[in-house]
Amino acid sequence: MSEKELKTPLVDELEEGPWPSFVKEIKSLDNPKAKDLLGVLERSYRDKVGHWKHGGLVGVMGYGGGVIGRYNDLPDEFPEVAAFHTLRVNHPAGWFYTSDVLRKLCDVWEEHGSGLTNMHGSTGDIIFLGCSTEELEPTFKKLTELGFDLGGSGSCLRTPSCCNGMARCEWACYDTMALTYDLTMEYQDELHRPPFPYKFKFKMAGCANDCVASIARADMSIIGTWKDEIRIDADAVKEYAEAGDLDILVDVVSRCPTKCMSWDGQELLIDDADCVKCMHCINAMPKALAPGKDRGATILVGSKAPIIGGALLSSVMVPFLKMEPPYEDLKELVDALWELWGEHGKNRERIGEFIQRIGLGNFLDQIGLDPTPEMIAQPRANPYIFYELDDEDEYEDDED
Amino acid sequence: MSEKELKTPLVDELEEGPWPSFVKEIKSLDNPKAKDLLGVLERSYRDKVGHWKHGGLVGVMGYGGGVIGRYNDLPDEFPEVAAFHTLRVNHPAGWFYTSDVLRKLCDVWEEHGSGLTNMHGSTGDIIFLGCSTEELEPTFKKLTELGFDLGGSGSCLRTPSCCNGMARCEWACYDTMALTYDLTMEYQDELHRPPFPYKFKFKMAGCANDCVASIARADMSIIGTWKDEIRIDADAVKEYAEAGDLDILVDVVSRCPTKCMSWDGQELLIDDADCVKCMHCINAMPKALAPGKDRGATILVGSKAPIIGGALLSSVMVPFLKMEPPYEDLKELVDALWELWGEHGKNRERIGEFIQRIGLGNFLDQIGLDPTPEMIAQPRANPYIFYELDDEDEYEDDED
Amino acid sequence: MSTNLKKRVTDIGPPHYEQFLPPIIKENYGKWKYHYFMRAGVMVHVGESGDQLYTVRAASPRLCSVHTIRFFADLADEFCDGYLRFTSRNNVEFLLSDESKVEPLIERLAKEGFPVGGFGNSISNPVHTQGWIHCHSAASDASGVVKALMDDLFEYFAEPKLPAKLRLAFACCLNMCGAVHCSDIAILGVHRRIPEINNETIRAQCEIPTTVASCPTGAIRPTTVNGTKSVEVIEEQCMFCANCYTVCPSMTLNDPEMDGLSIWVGGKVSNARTEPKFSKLAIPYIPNNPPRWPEVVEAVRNIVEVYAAGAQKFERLGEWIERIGWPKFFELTGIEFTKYHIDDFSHAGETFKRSLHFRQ
Amino acid sequence: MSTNLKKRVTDIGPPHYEQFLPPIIKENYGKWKYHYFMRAGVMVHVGESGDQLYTVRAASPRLCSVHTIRFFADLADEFCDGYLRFTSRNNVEFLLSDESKVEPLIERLAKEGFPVGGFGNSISNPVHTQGWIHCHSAASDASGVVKALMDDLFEYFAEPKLPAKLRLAFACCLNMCGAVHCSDIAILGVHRRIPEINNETIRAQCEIPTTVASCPTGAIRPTTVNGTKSVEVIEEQCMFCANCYTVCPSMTLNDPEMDGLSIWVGGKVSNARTEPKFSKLAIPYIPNNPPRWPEVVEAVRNIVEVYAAGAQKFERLGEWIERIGWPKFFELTGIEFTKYHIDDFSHAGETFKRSLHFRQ
Ligand code: SRM
Ligand code: SRM
Ligand code: SRM
Ligand code: SRM
Ligand code: SF4
Ligand code: SF4
Ligand code: SF4
Ligand code: SF4
Ligand code: SF4
Ligand code: SF4
Ligand code: SF4
Ligand code: SF4
Repeated sequence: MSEKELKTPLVDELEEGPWPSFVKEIKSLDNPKAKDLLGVLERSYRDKVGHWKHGGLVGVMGYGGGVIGRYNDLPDEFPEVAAFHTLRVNHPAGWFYTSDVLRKLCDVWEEHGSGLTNMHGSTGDIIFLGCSTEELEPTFKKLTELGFDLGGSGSCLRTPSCCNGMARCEWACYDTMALTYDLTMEYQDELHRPPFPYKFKFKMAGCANDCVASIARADMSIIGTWKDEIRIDADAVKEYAEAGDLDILVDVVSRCPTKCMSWDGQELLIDDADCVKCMHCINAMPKALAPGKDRGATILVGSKAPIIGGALLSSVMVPFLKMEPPYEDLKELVDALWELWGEHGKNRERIGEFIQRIGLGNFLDQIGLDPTPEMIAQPRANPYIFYELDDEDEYEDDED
Repeated sequence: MSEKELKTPLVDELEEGPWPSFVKEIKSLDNPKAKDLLGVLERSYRDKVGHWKHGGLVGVMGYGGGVIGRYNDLPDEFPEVAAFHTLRVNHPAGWFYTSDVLRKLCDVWEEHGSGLTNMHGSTGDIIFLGCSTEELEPTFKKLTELGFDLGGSGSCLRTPSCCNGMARCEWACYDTMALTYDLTMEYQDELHRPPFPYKFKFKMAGCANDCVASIARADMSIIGTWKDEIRIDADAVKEYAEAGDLDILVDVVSRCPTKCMSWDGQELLIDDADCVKCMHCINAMPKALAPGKDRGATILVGSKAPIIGGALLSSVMVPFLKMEPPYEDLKELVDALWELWGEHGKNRERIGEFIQRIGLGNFLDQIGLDPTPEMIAQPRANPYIFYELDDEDEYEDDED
Repeated sequence: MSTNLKKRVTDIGPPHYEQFLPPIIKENYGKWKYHYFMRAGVMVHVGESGDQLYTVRAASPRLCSVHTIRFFADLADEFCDGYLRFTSRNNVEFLLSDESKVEPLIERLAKEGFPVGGFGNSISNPVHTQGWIHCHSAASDASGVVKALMDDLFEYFAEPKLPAKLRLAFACCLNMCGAVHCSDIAILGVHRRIPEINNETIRAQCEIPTTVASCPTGAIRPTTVNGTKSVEVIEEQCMFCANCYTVCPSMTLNDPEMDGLSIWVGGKVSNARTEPKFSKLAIPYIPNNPPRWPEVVEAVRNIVEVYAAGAQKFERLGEWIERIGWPKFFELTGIEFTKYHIDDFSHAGETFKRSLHFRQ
Repeated sequence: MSTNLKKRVTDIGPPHYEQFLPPIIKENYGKWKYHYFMRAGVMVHVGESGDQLYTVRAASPRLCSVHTIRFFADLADEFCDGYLRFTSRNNVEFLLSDESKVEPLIERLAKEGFPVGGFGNSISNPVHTQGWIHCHSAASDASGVVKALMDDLFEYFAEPKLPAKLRLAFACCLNMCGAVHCSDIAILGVHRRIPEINNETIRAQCEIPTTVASCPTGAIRPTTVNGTKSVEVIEEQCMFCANCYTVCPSMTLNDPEMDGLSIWVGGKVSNARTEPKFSKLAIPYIPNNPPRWPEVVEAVRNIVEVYAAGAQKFERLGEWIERIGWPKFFELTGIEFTKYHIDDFSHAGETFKRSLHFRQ
């Protein structure tokens, strides 16, 4: 690529402005890969079209996931990015690092790849952006030496991720980071070698605020909650009332979804039997209110992006489960789900779609869970009931 | 039928009790048809199964609707009800009668049929229950002499019906009975001779209380509403407050769906721009509040029972329309709907299902209505948009 | 067309309603001001003119003989110049201008077994259908169940003592004639075994392609039996809707042991406060037990009583349930929650709980 | 497997997080008591022990070079014993025990172009995807649009001055990597013409049956072109989802003129107050206009400003719209309502307005 051709007037405009510039990031790397990447991007800005082709089957030996193959459609012009794969590196739970380990990761990636990363990808991985096919294996080797491994891609378990939970949040109803680490280690094989009809994601959030958006984008969403009373520090309530930033009646009590709170200007009362643990009042007065002490998590299943049948949010599968190592109940559930879906799920059918297809009732039957009204927003309105009259009759799903 | 066989011990138990007894009604008729009907019913109570067969094509000459054919499956035992059809007689709008006309109807029916009726059927007709095939035509003749005609059945327009509206209700935002009569007369042909892919029902309610359940069971629901301010009689408000039966804050203000009311113990204020005309506050304080003066109706389309694709409620097609004779805008809309559905609707596809199949947006295009946000609860959440790029491109529905 | 037909009078439509309106209604038409309830079963509409119209509402069995209609006509003559009407829920209403005649009319009605009530926060006359009296499709009797129910729930018709109106409806099959699908409590007849196919009659009575197409779940397949074209039903795909039977008489679902009733709750039609809603499944199946269906009566009474005890003023049954949550509804009524309560038809996924908003 | 492979270290998983936690976190793990915001970009967690942890949050471009990561590492060494983390929205957070170091750290960050902010009722770092930087499926660039947007909306990152949190997200195609479908404002890349089929390569690259099956609307039919097996797309049935392209590289949708962006509003993920919700369509299409996509920026700013002016404290964008109603949203923002806003996919009917509850 000649100096002349490397002019990138369109892309350069994005160096300006108060928000950190990804263009500056690319330019800061004085290497041929980064230069060609910029060139390709400029072309895209000019052509209004991407210049990447479908990835092929590239990866590291023995793994079926962790690498996204990517080739450019202008390889003659931009040979350095002709093959420009990404490595998905499994991040440490909670995205905590020391300066030391970060520097070592940088060294590996500067040596073997473009030096560009995403901190982080949307699933949570450290993304090493731009690796040639030959460098995949050496990079992987260096990573494992450093104690890192690849994350998931394809029809694998994907890299589990979580909010920082107990590490830095007073509301975590269970130890999200511990569970994330535990599950990641337990299911290494599923993470690296595609065993499923389609991808499967775990996301753990310590409370219903769901700071990791688990209810929207995890095949299994594990969200902290509690059963007993919200703890109220009456003095701190008064402090809030006196400080005056908050109108307790308007901003807190009247926004409670079940209207189970009352405030007479002196005392804040909560009818906990009627509280749906939405977190709002606690969010509004963190110093005065706190989740109860009988804590655990709700297990929800099935969220995903629109492809193919439309987007889904996860739905309740287990209303409340204690979350303590070794998490046996949870793992039993996971195994049961995977077994059923693994056997009967269609190719590219996420578990949420699978459940809708075979019916949640049948699904519960199969995995041996009792139906409870917490699993539904409302009972059926249509009268099209598949009555089963013979107890001997086994449910049979259609396997087309 | 011998006296012995006519014992009906099971059915007889339903003569007792405070609620009026339909068994007494049947017994009160000392005619053979009524006796055999009771016999059949006793058999059903014993057998736990009905004894009626599918109706055949019976009717009066020149009409394709108005009669439901019905045959018994025990004709040897109960010959009097071997053929036991019903006539659907179009009721006068609002179900008002004089004693005189009722007696004349009774005379006709006593002479030609079983003497049993439903006052009324669920669609609104006077149901003459139990007519032999031969008596259909003579009964019809007598009815027309009396000024009555048959109602609808089959793939016809069905008998339109309405709440009593302005006749006896202070809330009617348009004259439901006048419109019902007008449409019934305008569309006599559609009522008597099946022109559609399936049935079509009109129901008119004078306000959002919908005392004729039109939003749940009419292909076109015409429901009264208003645009301007709720009229408040401040003195009457005070009366309610003082009477003490009603806690204005708890029972009225806090139940307003948009929270657009306020009450300080003295003055009731309504932010009418935010009122959704739900009727609750007016219902609660009929002497103090009344609908505004700029009145008309919302036109909704498509409700129906579950067969085939599931039950539907009607959905908004025209948010507001003045309702004045000769109702030209309304009839233009009706004609447009019928034309499109008539041409492209599948056999046994109600208009509500048809609209869902071809898409409400396309439907509006075809009938020449502009889409407005009042027609939807919320915009689409899925990104599967059928962008139309060429304005010349005509929409084409699939006509399988 | 025969010449005979030409002479026939057709397409005259119904008589114009105006001729049936009492003078007080003609004069105050569109000019009523407000109403109040005078006593159970009697409401008064006050016109802008100051006129007062007394409406006395009496229960009717809906299935009326000509004798009863004549009896109503006689009462109308005696008490209100011959004017009366029926309501959208099959009650009969007498329209009086003279307050002094109200009580005597009520007495006469009571004497003949037609109690007054149904106004305000009461259980009014249940909407219902034909049942074993007339319909080929019925999985149960309509009039019988309704009679048994209302004998038991009579107090709630006679006195408006509920938190809000409670609308009962009955339909004898999934066609749901009436507005059963949006009732506070709906009782619905259900079949529970797959259609029995009469291979003898099917060729004559049914169009095979129409029959195959009629099935919402695609459970019907064309087949050949003993050389005759017929259909077969894939058992696992059938949910007993009887839609095939509607288009093909040779596919019957009626069955003495399998048919029965289901109970649905929390629907409404009015827009008052909350939007109209469908009724949702409460009890999937209760066997037919004529003549008084005691299990059905008990189940409905239980729901009514739990509702009456728990709901706030103006709260319809469905509004109460939405406030307390469905889990609490099942807990308070003691109704068992089963897999049948979980929707599995086309929009099933929309009914799953997709949030943490439930009571722990 | 080669013997070589046996020596390789695999399946070790990620390093245990504990080794990366600063001492103050280890000591207060699970024992934090409450938090408060010290100033824009700085929050303080107070432990039951009384310990105070100062978190300084700075914007990151997500696409980071090793130089920037090393810069962050240097700052961590200098100000907080080498400890730092990233957030679920790609911000970088420095974890300080020493309050006096907060302001100096902020200054250093600012000097290098990494502003602090994003806490509380602000617009935090948008979740986004690869775009023209890396993905074959992209209908637009991700990083570029986000950079342009955040330059413009910067004030809302720097100061928590909105009624509630406002979550922006960007995805470059309908696969919607990220949680775009539940964002306060989502920008979504869209294709708008049917796949172009490369009949030369399709036999080699694609499985025809899989390709046909991939289409959610059944728009793909097998066909034969010049004697080769290929597929064809029924134009009227295609809604440009690119699902076919995912399984078959020979069906490309990218198009310079037709591709562009759509805007979706009112989604949320948290359960706070109201249940999680999907984002709904606001603007069906805006053409690609790199490098700064001014029409997109303007459209988003308009929505943010109308929201900021109208919403009550704690009201997320979607909660505000539900309070005022969708018709009002379109009126206030001046966004045109079109037939595209009306759902016509599988559950479309569920989105129709089936009540009288709207403002006249
Ligand atoms: C890298 C990443 C975007 C990013 O810039 O952050 C990404 C990139 C791709 N995603 Fe994704 N997805 C990424 C997170 C997501 C998420 C978010 C999440 O995991 O929390 C989602 C939504 C949640 C979900 O799983 O539904 C997501 C939903 C999809 C889908 C739609 C799946 C569906 O069921 O609807 C596809 C299409 C597919 O699977 O065929 C897809 C497919 C892809 C592919 C592999 C493209 C393809 O069609 O083969 C993209 C490769 C891009 C590239 O060139 O690198 N990606 N993808 C994210 C992974 C980084 C990481 O490992 O940390
Ligand atoms: C650091 C982070 C978790 C992590 O492990 O990385 C985090 C941290 C906190 N979140 Fe969060 N949230 C984080 C992503 C999220 C997400 C996920 C997302 O945006 O994709 C959500 C769901 C958003 C949604 O609903 O669409 C989220 C919804 C909340 C809420 C609920 C807000 C609401 O009213 O709906 C709260 C409560 C609050 O703000 O009062 C909250 C509160 C908090 C608190 C106050 C919790 C605490 O006591 O430490 C933390 C600081 C909040 C702040 O930024 O103002 N956090 N928080 C994430 C920071 C992302 C960022 O860089 O901006
Ligand atoms: C007589 C009546 C019930 C009653 O006892 O009141 C009735 C009786 C029948 N209805 Fe109905 N329907 C009656 C009002 C209704 C209503 C209520 C309404 O009109 O307000 C509905 C629900 C609203 C609707 O239209 O969806 C209704 C929804 C049905 C359906 C389901 C239609 C659907 O689209 O889901 C069917 C099945 C069909 O059309 O094939 C049906 C079919 C039938 C048939 C004709 C049976 C059949 O499958 O052919 C019944 C004849 C019974 C008989 O032996 O007399 N009937 N039917 C009602 C008509 C009386 C009248 O004219 O006043
Ligand atoms: C007579 C009748 C209309 C007719 O033309 O026949 C009628 C008449 C009145 N209705 Fe109604 N409604 C009548 C059927 C209905 C129906 C339809 C139905 O039940 O199938 C509904 C919808 C029910 C539903 O939502 O499921 C209905 C929902 C209302 C409401 C709203 C109640 C609510 O809070 O949801 C009101 C307002 C109220 O009660 O305060 C109302 C109010 C009234 C008023 C007070 C109107 C007035 O000022 O005259 C009348 C006396 C009400 C009463 O019975 O307490 N009417 N009313 C119908 C009597 C049926 C019966 O015999 O019981
Ligand atoms: S999800 Fe809950 S526990 Fe986790 S960081 Fe957010 S607020 Fe804290
Ligand atoms: S957590 Fe939510 S539901 Fe519970 S009391 Fe607080 S605001 Fe109400
Ligand atoms: S629908 Fe409205 S106008 Fe008609 S009777 Fe009922 S309350 Fe009166
Ligand atoms: S009619 Fe309904 S929305 Fe309007 S003010 Fe009254 S209660 Fe509120
Ligand atoms: S509900 Fe069914 S059984 Fe009853 S009358 Fe209607 S069609 Fe007949
Ligand atoms: S009863 Fe319904 S589901 Fe069963 S075969 Fe007939 S149409 Fe199909
Ligand atoms: S959203 Fe689409 S284009 Fe963007 S990274 Fe994901 S798959 Fe690629
Ligand atoms: S883009 Fe989507 S809708 Fe169009 S043909 Fe491909 S898969 Fe089908």
